[in-house]
Amino acid sequence: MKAKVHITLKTGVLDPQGKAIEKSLDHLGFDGIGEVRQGKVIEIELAETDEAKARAAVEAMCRKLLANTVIENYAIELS
Amino acid sequence: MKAKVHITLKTGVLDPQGKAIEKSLDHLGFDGIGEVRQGKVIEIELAETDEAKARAAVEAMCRKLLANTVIENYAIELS
Amino acid sequence: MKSAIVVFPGTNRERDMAKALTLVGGTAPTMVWHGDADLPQGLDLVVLPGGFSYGDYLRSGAMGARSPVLDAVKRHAEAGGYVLGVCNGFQILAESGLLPGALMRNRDLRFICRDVHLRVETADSPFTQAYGAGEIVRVPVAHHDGNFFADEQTLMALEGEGRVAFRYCDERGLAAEETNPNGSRDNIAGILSANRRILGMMPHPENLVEPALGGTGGRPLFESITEALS
Amino acid sequence: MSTAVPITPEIVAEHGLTPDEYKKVLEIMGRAPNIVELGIFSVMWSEHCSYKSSKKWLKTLPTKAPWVIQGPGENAGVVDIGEGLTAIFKMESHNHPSFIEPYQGAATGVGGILRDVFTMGARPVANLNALRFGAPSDPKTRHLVSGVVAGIGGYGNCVGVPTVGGEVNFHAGFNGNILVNAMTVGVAPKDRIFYSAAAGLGNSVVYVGSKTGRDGIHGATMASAEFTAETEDKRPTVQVGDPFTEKLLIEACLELMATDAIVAIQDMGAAGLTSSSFEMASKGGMGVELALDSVPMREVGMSPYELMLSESQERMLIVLEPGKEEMAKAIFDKWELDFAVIGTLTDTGRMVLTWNGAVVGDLPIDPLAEASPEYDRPWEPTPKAADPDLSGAESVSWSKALVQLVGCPDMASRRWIWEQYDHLVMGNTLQRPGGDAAVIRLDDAPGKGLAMTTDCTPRYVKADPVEGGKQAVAEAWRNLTAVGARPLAITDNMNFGNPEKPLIMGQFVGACQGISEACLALEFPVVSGNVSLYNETNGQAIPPTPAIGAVGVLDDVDSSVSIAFKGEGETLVLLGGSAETEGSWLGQSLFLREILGREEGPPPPVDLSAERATGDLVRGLIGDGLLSACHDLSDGGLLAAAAEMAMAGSLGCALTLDGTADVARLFGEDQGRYLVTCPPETAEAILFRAKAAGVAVRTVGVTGGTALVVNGEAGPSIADLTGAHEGWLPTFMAG
Ligand SMILES: Nc1ncnc2c1ncn2[C@@H]1O[C@H](COP(=O)(O)OP(=O)(O)O)[C@@H](O)[C@H]1O
Ligand SMILES: [Mg+2]
Repeated sequence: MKAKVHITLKTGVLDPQGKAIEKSLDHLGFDGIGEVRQGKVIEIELAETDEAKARAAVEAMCRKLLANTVIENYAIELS
Repeated sequence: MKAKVHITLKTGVLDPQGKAIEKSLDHLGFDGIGEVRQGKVIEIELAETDEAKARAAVEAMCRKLLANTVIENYAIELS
Repeated sequence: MKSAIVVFPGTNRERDMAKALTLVGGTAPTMVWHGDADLPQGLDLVVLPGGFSYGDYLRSGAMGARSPVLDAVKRHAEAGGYVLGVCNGFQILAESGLLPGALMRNRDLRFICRDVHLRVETADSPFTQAYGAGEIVRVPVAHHDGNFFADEQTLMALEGEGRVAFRYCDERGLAAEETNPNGSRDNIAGILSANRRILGMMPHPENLVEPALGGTGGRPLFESITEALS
Repeated sequence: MSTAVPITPEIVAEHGLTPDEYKKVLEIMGRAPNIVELGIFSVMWSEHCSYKSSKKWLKTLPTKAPWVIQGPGENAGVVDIGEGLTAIFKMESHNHPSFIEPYQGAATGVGGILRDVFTMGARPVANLNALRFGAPSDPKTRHLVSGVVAGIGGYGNCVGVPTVGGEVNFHAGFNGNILVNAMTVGVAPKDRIFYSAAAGLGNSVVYVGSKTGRDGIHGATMASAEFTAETEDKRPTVQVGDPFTEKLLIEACLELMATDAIVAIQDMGAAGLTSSSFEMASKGGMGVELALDSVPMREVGMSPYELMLSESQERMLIVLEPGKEEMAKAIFDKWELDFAVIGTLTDTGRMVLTWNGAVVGDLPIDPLAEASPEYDRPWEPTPKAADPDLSGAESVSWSKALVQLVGCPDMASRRWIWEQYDHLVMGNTLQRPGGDAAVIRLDDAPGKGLAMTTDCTPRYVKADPVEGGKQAVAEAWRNLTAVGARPLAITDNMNFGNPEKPLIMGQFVGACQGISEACLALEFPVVSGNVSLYNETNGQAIPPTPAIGAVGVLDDVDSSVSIAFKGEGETLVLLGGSAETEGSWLGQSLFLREILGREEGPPPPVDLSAERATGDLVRGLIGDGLLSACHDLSDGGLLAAAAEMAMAGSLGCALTLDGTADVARLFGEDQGRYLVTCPPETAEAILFRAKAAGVAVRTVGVTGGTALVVNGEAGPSIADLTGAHEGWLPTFMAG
């Protein structure tokens, strides 16, 4: 299977990258731009074929390594 | 509207971060891990309400700033 | 004082740290490899030095915080041992939960290497006792991810318990937005654990301990630990 | 499979081989080559690997001195710095890749030059970078500066080597073709230097580092040779640097080098496995057999052609002593790097490539190397420039001109750049960026230091390649001298346009001549270098830029001085130049360009014997502790130098010049001069020693106050100067 882990900053955590992109888009003359936030996607190829088991494994990966839950949320998508 | 821009490295382009994550998951005892690749998601709030116009604007943002098309691909999702 | 420096793949300021510890403290630290499950016996101080453990990939300090040696560092800390984390070491301490908060990308997104001024916020710690409280010192920073974040509650606890060790300021001691090099909340440059035996800080005291290098602002930190642990 | 690709004239042409060159290929092979073999000829005979246009002239450069241990021809040059230590260094260009993808192009440039240095057994101790960008007004410039600087920092900071110096120019002549030249300096024990010549019949050839991917394989070639439906997927890709792996590779290689396992070692740079294996075998007079299927691969379905031509980064090739494979593998395992025995040395004099047991390439090594083309391209000298039009100079206010100059793109502070570089890691940086040369101390030799700098003034070289070539070397020598170092040797990075044009070739020839003259006169040989030709866009060549990287040694590092004024009431002394022509040279000066808007005239000539006498005197004065600050005069002349010293020390000065202080005397760029300070009571001794050495000398003022004053006329305050100087680059980059 393939897992896609979406990692986003929690609301309330200032996102320097997003802010910088916002400013740059503004400089470039794009208007009507509201908030910009930047997140990560980590794609993982898995040997596991059982969806429930795969999800549990990826959950564990997120908690142990992929996301820093002090500042980040994560969402898992399997295919 | 809200745009989500998914930015991924082109196939064949080395992804040192992905490689390192792969190794680290391995060390943590996760097995059956194949290739890991890391990408970005940029979420942009847009004042534009017309979907076609919004898409065209975000396309332009991707080409001008958000993606480095020498090494990255991008995909736009609107909602 | 018996000290050890943990070396991760990608660590690059371990020699700087060893030089400073040896120069000021008089004894050379032991180098411990990240894969080791145990720390040397009878250790007083563990140092997590600066650098780019695991290339700073994924998040700075993320992979270092999950390496086997960190379990030993945690045991050392739980037993009341002293831990110093500088720059990448601070990032690892935050990632491992030994210190609260997180270190995010610098506000201006650029790596910054330059001297900054710090206000010593508390002299009540084994790491800062040789400074005067409120003293202003000059030391360098060299980081890309030094933007300290913590939620309101954590910040209140840190402030309330006097656990903010250093704050970025100007040469007169003014801590303001203009004197904040990286966007850290409340200009925080370094914090202590609840038992005050763990210090994490972004600046590099080890790089300014001799007049030949341009200053000695980092020296009292090493004098403090040496005295506390002798 | 790739070997089945038919070799048509089009494919030959796409591999960059002329019909004549292909005829030679047929002669050497005695048959038509297959695609793998053709690829190998193509890269080995490329300008980059064969130096076919430049070889003839590079051979004329002086390369010897008693302290030179290894001159050009190895991965990097090696000089003796005493106490059993050597300095190993080289500079290399990554111009084109940096224009295409500034971050990765510059980053991999740093990675490549680091490997050239640690491959010889040195621990890298400092990086420098010489950068040339287009005009600030060019829409691409900001993006390129931002990406290149971030890339250099991103790589160097991560590997933990301080980036301590460099230079930056902005000129419209670089609009479509920026220059990114990176330099690394390393230190190794004299008795543990590693070379690349393979030896020992039957010895293992070992591959270490990262896996091989399809990075940087020549685009056009690949497109027609191999691509069908999956073109998009197999498209050659930009090289991406992995500084983390490089850091591990440095540590692993140095660990292996501390044992006695290595016979020869070579990094895989441009043309990857092909040039590294070929050069190692060729230098050692050996044959080599490589089993390409054992090369660690990053992607599935890679062909022998791709494996031989890939430019994946962070890889090395090693010939091991017999029986050392296990021990070596354990080291690379510890650092979690790939390690594979991929071949053996033979005595056949041939390179034989196999793929799952079948031979896919078989070439003779010596004939291929010996027949590598060498051209004596026609060249024309650059016509001498007419004297510049100086009209308007009389009415210029020196005070305003000075503020404008210190804040112009070519003179403004580069702080915005060097603050993105970790210039302090390793804890040995004694003189940080911002002075004439960076100074670091050495862990293995307390009290000793190394000084380093990069220099070149393209506008001088363009106006007169010979004088400009001389000037680049002389300025590097002067910058080392100004911090008290004994200059040892240089590395040169020759960036020019298309050598097939006689005027461009003439620039190259002229620069070589000027460099040679200066090297001989200053006993400052060339020990390594790099040539980058065809730097053109739309037929417009870049300004010729022979960037010089230089290294000097300080036996007593505590004696070094910086450019900053140290205290009030010190005497300013000007040393060098000649009393008659002092300060009159405005041809090609920054003043002429920035204030009068003209790029004209011949550049200032360099009097090499006066240069030598003045520099030797200055170094002696510094060594004897007589000077408190020292700065050589370059862009912007006397007044600019005084302003830089004043800004560095946050202290003003009053200059008193005999006669009238016209702009030519204030801003002229006459060569071979230093502005120094000393306590007033020491001035007499300096004047005496200068006269004894036959060096022009005059006291020109005194430090103090908060402004720059000339002959009693108050000029700008130090605060205003600093505002202009520090303001330009950050403001420009904030766009
Ligand atoms: N790209 C760069 N990286 C690091 N330092 C730089 C760079 N460009 C310039 N510098 C530093 O800025 C200072 C001024 O440079 P430059 O004007 O070229 O000096 P000089 O005229 O003495 O050759 C030097 O200390 C130099 O090392
Ligand atoms: Mg200079």
